[in-house]
Amino acid sequence: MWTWFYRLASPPSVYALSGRLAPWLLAAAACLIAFGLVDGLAFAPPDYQQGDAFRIVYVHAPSAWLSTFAYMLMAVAGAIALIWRIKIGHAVAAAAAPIGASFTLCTLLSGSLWGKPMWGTFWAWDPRLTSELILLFLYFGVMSLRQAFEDPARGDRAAALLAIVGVVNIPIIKFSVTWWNSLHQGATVARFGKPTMVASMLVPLLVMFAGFMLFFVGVLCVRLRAEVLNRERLATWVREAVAT
Amino acid sequence: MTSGFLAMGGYAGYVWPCIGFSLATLAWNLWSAQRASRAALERARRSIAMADA
Amino acid sequence: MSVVPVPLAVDRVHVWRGDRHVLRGVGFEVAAGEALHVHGANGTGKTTLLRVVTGLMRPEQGTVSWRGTGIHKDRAAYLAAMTYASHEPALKGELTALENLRFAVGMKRRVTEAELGDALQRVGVAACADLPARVLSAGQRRRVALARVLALRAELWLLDEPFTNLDARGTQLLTELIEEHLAGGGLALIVAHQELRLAATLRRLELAA
Amino acid sequence: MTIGLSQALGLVLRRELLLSLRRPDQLLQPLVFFLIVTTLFPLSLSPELSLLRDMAPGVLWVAALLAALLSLDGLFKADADDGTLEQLVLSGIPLGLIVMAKTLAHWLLSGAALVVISPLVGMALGIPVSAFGTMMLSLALGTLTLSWLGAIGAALTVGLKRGSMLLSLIVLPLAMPLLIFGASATDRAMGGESPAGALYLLGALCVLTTTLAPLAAGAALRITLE
Repeated sequence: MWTWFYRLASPPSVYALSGRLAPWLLAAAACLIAFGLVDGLAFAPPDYQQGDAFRIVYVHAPSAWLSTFAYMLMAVAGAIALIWRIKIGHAVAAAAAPIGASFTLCTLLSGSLWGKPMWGTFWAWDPRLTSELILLFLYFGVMSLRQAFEDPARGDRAAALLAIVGVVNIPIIKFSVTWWNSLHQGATVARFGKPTMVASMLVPLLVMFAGFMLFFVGVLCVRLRAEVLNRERLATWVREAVAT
Repeated sequence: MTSGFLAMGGYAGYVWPCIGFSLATLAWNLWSAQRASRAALERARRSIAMADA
Repeated sequence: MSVVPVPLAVDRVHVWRGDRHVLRGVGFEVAAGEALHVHGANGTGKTTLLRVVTGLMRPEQGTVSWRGTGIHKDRAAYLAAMTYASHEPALKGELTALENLRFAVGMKRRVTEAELGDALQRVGVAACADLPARVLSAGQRRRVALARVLALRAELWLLDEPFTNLDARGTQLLTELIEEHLAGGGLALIVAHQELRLAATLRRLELAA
Repeated sequence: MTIGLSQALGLVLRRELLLSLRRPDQLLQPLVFFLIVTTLFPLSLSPELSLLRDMAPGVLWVAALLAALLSLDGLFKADADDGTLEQLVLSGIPLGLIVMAKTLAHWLLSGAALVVISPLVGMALGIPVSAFGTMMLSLALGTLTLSWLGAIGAALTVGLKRGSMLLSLIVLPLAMPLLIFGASATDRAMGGESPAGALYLLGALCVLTTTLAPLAAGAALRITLE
């Protein structure tokens, strides 16, 4: 059974596969996101409490979810590469990091914009935004550690280990920030949790989640090709792949 | 109808920039992934050329 | 008659450093009482090969085995049987020669003060046993490193440029120590750019550029 | 390796303590740094003790964290530079044990020292004597937890030229939970409330890092020593 998996995970087949998949994934993502945006912004009813400001959720929630999902994927891919020495894992981890970091930044921006009408300021150390900010620091740490080594193979392994340590700490950070927030601010700040979602609100959100997810995998495939090439430059299969 | 839609119930100043940021993030990801894969192809060709020389 | 596996066997080891294919399928065997002299120009991978044999570095391809089993499979057995003297003598400047020896040898096996004293005596640095390592000359530091190799009584010696900084008497002393070690059934893998004259079976391995 | 695990731990611990005690000037540096950083706050905020008292737990903890973190940078660097780290790794003593011994020795001489002089800083920042007990206990747990996290960071950045900045970038985000719990424990003790909750959480973090960090740092050393 394992040989099937090893053949799939071999760099040339991953390079070819991701090349074929990327355009379809990105096209599907574009349709879903277009539909989700139009439906969410124009047709879904406003929230009874926050009015139309609530529509920010259609971009904020999917990117917040992607920011954490990308880190998890990076840690798991790194762990697989470290433990079973499957080199492609490092390429996946190196490809996922910048995408995850960009969505973390997007979550921070859209989150603070969403909070402005409620808090009166862009940044009010809201527990979820603070955890997202720390997640951005974690991304930055992993990416700069990977670059810091001359030998790329060692940089990959060091970054993989740091990602694993980071992923163990993410729930701890989330818990401690929430605990810290409830300690000082108590319940005074209106928590903008998930407002009650009627069906017509929920559909565009799910569509946006699917769209963002497909987009993420699509971009990951494109970046993966670059990372695989960087790591396999001298392998024989690269000759034909590059010649076309 | 469109002016109401654009006004976003008075929150236009917050909703539209958010949409802008998100689309910018998507665009940046596409652009930088493309750039990275082009650069990788270039570097691969160069090191193969060097290996052959 | 079961064939007793050769103690040290290195089989088709490949190592890349970034783009450079540093070790291209290196393979050899070292039997008891034998020494292998690895030489070659700078940058041909002599030290890399040694680090692979010590197990500090894992090659992309190829295996290193000790008495038939991979060194990474039974790491404890291999580490107990080998000692590695790196290019720079591994001494802490703040500690005296004797203290350096006590910790370095004590980490691997139970050793008495007398044995440490004998080892320092044998390499001719007994006089500066209580001097901090930072005040010793390069030659004296090299001799303290040799004392560690001696006191560990390991079967396999992995020496990286052991003759550097040694004067004529020092070179003579080291040659004798290696010959005694081989006569006692030990093995040695010596990286050195100068010529070795040993009264024991000495094979050579040239690492091409 | 024919010597037992406990002897190995004892041997490496003795070696580290002996090495550090041979250079007492280096032991003073984190303490002086702690005092200097603490002095910056009254200068920048206000000399009024009543005002400083509100910020005191945060100031004390941030200064202690930075002092401990800076001294962690050299945890493996000195041994890596002179080649003794390789000998330690090749001695057959499990890497996790080597990390544990070195980190404990380092904590005893830096973290614990910070705890000992923390009353001095506490008084300077207007922390009531009644809170000193909790402050020192939380600092002890916090600096030990930080030492474990710092050991992972130091092991990951040991071979790098400009590794110390990267070490802080890697370790500080991971140290934020312990800062939260530590500072709030001290803050509560100052306010007369029971700091038990925060101390328990801090203790839990300490136990978690004590068990996991040696494994992670050992694996990191094997990677960077290649």
